[in-house]
Amino acid sequence: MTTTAVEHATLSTAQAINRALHDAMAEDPSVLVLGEDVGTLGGVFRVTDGLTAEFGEDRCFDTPLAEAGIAGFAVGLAMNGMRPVIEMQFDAFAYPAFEQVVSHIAKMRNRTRGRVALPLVIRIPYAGGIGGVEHHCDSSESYYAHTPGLHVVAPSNPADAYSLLREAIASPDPVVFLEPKKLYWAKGVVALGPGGEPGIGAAVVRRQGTDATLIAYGPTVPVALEAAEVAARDGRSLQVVDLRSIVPFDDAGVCAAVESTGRAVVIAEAAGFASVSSEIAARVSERCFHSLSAPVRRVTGFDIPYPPPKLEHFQLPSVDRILDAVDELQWEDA
Amino acid sequence: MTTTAVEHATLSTAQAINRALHDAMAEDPSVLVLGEDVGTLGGVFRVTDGLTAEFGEDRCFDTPLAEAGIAGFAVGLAMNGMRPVIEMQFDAFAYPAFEQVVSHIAKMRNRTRGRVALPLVIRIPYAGGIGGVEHHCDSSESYYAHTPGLHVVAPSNPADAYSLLREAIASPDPVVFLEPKKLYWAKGVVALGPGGEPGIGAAVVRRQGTDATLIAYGPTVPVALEAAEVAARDGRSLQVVDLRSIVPFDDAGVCAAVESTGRAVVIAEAAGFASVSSEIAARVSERCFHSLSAPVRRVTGFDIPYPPPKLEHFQLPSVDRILDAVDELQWEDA
Amino acid sequence: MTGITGTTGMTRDADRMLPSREPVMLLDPDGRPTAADGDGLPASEELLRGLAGMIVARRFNEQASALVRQGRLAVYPSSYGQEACQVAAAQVLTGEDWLFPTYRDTAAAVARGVDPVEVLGLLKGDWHSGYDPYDRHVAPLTTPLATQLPHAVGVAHAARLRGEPTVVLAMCGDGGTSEGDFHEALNFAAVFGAPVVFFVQNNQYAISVPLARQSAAPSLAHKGVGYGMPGEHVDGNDLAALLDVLSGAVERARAGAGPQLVEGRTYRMQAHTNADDATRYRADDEVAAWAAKDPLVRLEAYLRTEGVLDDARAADLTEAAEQVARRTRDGLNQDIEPDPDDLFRFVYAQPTPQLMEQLAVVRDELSRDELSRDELSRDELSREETR
Amino acid sequence: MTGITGTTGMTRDADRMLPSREPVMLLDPDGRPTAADGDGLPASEELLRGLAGMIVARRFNEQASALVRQGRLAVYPSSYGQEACQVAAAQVLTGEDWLFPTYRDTAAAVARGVDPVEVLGLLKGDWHSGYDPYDRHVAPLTTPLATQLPHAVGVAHAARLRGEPTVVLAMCGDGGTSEGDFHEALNFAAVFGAPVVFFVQNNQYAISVPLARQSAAPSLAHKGVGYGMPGEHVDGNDLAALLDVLSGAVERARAGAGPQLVEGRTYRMQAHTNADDATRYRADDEVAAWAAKDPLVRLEAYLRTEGVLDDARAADLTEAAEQVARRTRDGLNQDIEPDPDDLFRFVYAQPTPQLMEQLAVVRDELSRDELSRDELSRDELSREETR
Ligand SMILES: Cc1ncc(C[n+]2csc(CCOP(=O)(O)OP(=O)(O)O)c2C)c(N)n1
Ligand SMILES: Cc1ncc(C[n+]2csc(CCOP(=O)(O)OP(=O)(O)O)c2C)c(N)n1
Ligand SMILES: [Mg+2]
Ligand SMILES: [Mg+2]
Repeated sequence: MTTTAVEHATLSTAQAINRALHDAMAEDPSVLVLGEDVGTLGGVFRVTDGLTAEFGEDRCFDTPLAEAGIAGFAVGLAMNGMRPVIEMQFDAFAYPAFEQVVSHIAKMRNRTRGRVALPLVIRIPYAGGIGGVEHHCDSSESYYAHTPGLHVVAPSNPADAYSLLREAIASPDPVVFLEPKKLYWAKGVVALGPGGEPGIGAAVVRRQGTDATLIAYGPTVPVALEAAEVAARDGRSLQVVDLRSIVPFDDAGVCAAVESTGRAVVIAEAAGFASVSSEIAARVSERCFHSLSAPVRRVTGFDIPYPPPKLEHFQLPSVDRILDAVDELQWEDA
Repeated sequence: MTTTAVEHATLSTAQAINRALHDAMAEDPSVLVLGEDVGTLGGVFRVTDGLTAEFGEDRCFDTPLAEAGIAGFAVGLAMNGMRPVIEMQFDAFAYPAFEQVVSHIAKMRNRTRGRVALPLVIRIPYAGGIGGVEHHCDSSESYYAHTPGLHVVAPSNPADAYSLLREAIASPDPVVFLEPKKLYWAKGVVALGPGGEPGIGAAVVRRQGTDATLIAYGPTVPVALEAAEVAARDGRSLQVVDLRSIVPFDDAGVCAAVESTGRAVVIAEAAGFASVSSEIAARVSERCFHSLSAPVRRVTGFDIPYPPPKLEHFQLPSVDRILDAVDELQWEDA
Repeated sequence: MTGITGTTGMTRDADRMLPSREPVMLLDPDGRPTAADGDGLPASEELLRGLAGMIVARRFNEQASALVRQGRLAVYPSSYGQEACQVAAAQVLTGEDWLFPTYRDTAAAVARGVDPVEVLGLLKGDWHSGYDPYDRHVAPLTTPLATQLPHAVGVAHAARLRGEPTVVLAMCGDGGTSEGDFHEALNFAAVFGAPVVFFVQNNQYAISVPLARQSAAPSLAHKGVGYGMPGEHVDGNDLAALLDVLSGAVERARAGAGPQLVEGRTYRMQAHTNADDATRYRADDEVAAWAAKDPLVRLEAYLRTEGVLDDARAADLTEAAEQVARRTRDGLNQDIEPDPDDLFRFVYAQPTPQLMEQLAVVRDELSRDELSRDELSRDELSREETR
Repeated sequence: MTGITGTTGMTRDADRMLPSREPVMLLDPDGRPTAADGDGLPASEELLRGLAGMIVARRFNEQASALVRQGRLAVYPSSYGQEACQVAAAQVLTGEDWLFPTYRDTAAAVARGVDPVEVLGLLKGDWHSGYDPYDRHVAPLTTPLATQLPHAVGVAHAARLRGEPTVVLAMCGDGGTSEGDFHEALNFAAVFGAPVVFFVQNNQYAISVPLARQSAAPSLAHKGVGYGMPGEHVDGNDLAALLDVLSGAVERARAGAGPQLVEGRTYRMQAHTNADDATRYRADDEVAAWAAKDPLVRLEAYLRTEGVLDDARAADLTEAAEQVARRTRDGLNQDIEPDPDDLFRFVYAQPTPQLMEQLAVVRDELSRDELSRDELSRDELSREETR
């Protein structure tokens, strides 16, 4: 269904997601929302607020407290005509569902030669920066991105949150939808209706720049933009690419961006080792080899468990740390 | 305990692991071996054969069929004075334990500021090449290597299997010990007693070479060696580095090797995206940037679920595919 | 709480959820009705249908094991001795119902009409799953134990949301009951009142691990009450009892009474798979004792006594089973040339750009192989030279 | 099967594993013994000790909530109203025994002697766990629900292997019983006969989700029989009954009779945490009805009637609790300068070369900050300019 006159609204990320769920449920009766506390309470972040009231208990409902059960139950719902959108309450509480996600959700279509599709969305409030205690701040995208059969998406603003989630729900394939918790309250103008923004798989250049390319996704996009702003005052022109979708990956878009500047810094909150940021650095290093004037740098979380609230600022990629990495891009050779 | 006169034996990898378990149990009564079918049966690969008979049911025993339970139970054993060695029967059957591994085993020492150490080993028969059906051939190392707090080790021969496992059992930290299934029957000379080989964290150059460096670990080491052998006949001299330990990573050893040749190919069975091979490629690209005459290439599994037996040869890094990658290392510029 | 997801909460009566003192048995090992009046025994036609199915299942088990020995199948986990459970699981369902088998339940899938060649696809190695699950409403056979149980609950719940009368029968082994997924599935089913019959084939072993190392419960059927669902146990080698108890559970589920747990006490007569050596962990006389309780022998004896079965009819059934065996053999003896494009075709509805690149690598390799068809490949060359 | 890991298998009697018809209650909400002869009531000194503990626990809950309002604690999940469960869990154990609390059971840890400031470490945000678990044999408080239960079984089994008389009491919420880890832990404990008492505080809610959406079982105590362990339920606001049932379970476990499941029926009187708004999902009159069953009121009434407690004694107990509150307040009001080196210090026994490099990055940043102490950092600069 295509809407001609696009309606716009100013919403927070949390509200944009709520609205996307609402609009998808209104359009398609097979869309179901389920998880822990998503019903009456409307979710611990109020992302599902009002859905039970509007669509009834059969469409948006609480489950028992068991994440593998939720994921496995959603597999069955999806096998039998539904489009479930499940919520894992926090990043680290999705781990009990890991086997269901890796061994079934990711593999069902392939296993059955395309006969059984699983159109389901796994919503995960993820990453840090909100002073959360242990297990509430994990950046778990690499586990999913490494698992063939999943799409992995991370919006960095309300408009993408709405648009990418609409597309994820409409997708015939399972999508891990990562919601940066610290951006839940950030506001923006959102084009309502499907297709208001570029689709899953397309990276977007958020800021033009000529000296170096910052590659970010989800929660690190605003930090990258801030770093570019500060650098501009120092006379350095930084380009910012927002991946939006980790799988599929926009090789063409990212390479074009990096080739235009010849330098790149990858920015992610997750521990760096064997991660999505490793992949980006490896791809860019391989594919843009002859355009690169300096090694690709990574500004990522350290290879440590996510720190307690009073120490988390050391773990999060900061403007300073990004600018330090930019400084190291061998400008003396330029 | 250091043995002066080192005894040697010719053993298969499976036998070497069995011997390492045996010797560790004989030396330290707190070493326990547990898992599914590890007791009376001696494991589906006979790796624990004879341990119950020799050390009794309290030392080597079968558990109920529940991998999260096994891992969680081992946490408690390790908290209370034991050194459990647990077996996950196959790679993909470790996923139910993922939460216990990621949220507790990896984090307990850090959580408690070093007060609670978890000296435990998770043995996982892993990777493909044995014609196994779905869920029996996964290369799951990237999930663990991305998780701070775990050591991740993969031997490529019987001597390392023995030595690294002895060290893993003696380690004060949890070690994920990945046993390449297809190498279980490969034989080699094993130095018995602890410390017969370089320790966890040290990569080893398995073959000297001057033109390019092949970086491999676990099941791809023999393939890399075979490729180097074939290339030698074509007049190309390939160096082969065996990582042995993925975490910690031997940056110094790997960089020295790559810098000596100026070209590198990373070889791993796992799907390439956001994986250990991405990390190696990214690190080498960044750290050896000015020594590199060509982009680092990766020969890895495709980003697909592990194929059924009749198609698995397409997924596994082969001599031909490695040599194709070597051919692409821009020799025209040399 | 309103909506169909509502439950009655904590008011249920525990007593009606506990199993009978002893497993339900309607025909004793010699085929004699346990109740003098034959009370509870299904109609003769039902039993004859069941016997026909068991003869097929037995023959199918034998054929598949033979195909392993001939190298046509990589591995086969046989349900030899468990044929009553295999057949009953299929027989109590209507066409619209769903069956969720374990990796061992190939014979149950065949009993439900899945093509015997396609059902062996996983074990032949051509592809992970050989049949279309929607065709006969049989979920794919996969190996991660107990993981199919929450799927079964989801399928049942979806049907109920649409007001369809579907019942789902979900199978699981004694070993599988130890997994967290078993727990979560039964709990979801009970909380949502989903029409699922959980059917545990307790064949006494999980590979080498005996039941006593799997559970200390009085019976596996005693697990039902902890979820608020009735649990019952049955002699798993007595097809009559299985049909009676399972069809009762199916009809109650269909009527909206929620899920039920049924334990069939049976025995894995052969090794775990052909790769296993059962003599390492169990005694011959234990096996012999169970051989005396064979499910086919007992039902055949009863039906002969009743005059429902005679030699001619028995020969027909054997011939029908032979046809299934022939079809299995013929199909398995055919080699399908695997298409490497398939590796990339089904990962997503649309392959990602990354997969298209990777497919191109394989196609390029193959086209180069094609070119050098008459030459030796580098790989072979190396082997040649080292000979 | 030999060895201490052996079990008696499937011979146990289901009847003795089923809970009483109604939750055990020894003192009614007004503090009157339910049995005319006071049968089963613990000794007065035990009860007085328990009351003292509950007064501390109540005061500690109030103090911690106040510290959240004052911004000294990020968040506090209060056990207000559950003090009988909190105190009983600690009181039935010896020093060598182990307590495995949930994230809500800070008051139980305090009752076991853990420093109240250290116990709040997780919630203050200085570090993940503030106390030494070996000090009082209290496992770290962590948030992943039910995951601590298999650890508890492992600790118990290790002790038993060494012939130590340790018993482990492992706590869990009603919500936590739905997790697979709950199932696997109870099953391991039963199969290995491990000396663990599983104590479920059924406070009727998991955040907003009511018990009926968590389980359809007649009671959570009915889950015991499915593992082959006795299950019992108790009025969770009756300290006398809790001490009686829990200490019985502990002593049976110590004597080698294996694990037991105990459900305490109580109520979470306050919101899930201060961040939660309980009025969104439950009615005031439900809360009011439970307020009338307060565990402190009932025990104090009984002890006064018995003449064990008088005003002077009561004032002493209040003063003792006040001291704990003061210590808590003072400790929480102290700011510890976090040391970034700690981030790298405890990940492994020896930091990897990679961690040493990363530590160097942080140290370098800090030393440059130090150098530019009087200047504005680039970060601050940017903020200055955009103001
Ligand atoms: C999650 C998981 N863990 C381990 C295995 C390996 N495995 C395959 S069959 C089996 C035993 C299964 O026993 P049971 O559930 O009783 O079924 P049965 O084989 O007796 O039919 C095991 C441990 C598996 N397939 N899945
Ligand atoms: C594995 C896991 N999933 C989800 C959560 C989020 N969460 C925190 S508390 C809670 C409810 C817990 O309920 P219950 O077990 O009854 O304990 P109570 O809060 O009532 O003490 C939830 C869902 C979690 N901490 N861990
Ligand atoms: Mg079995
Ligand atoms: Mg609760």
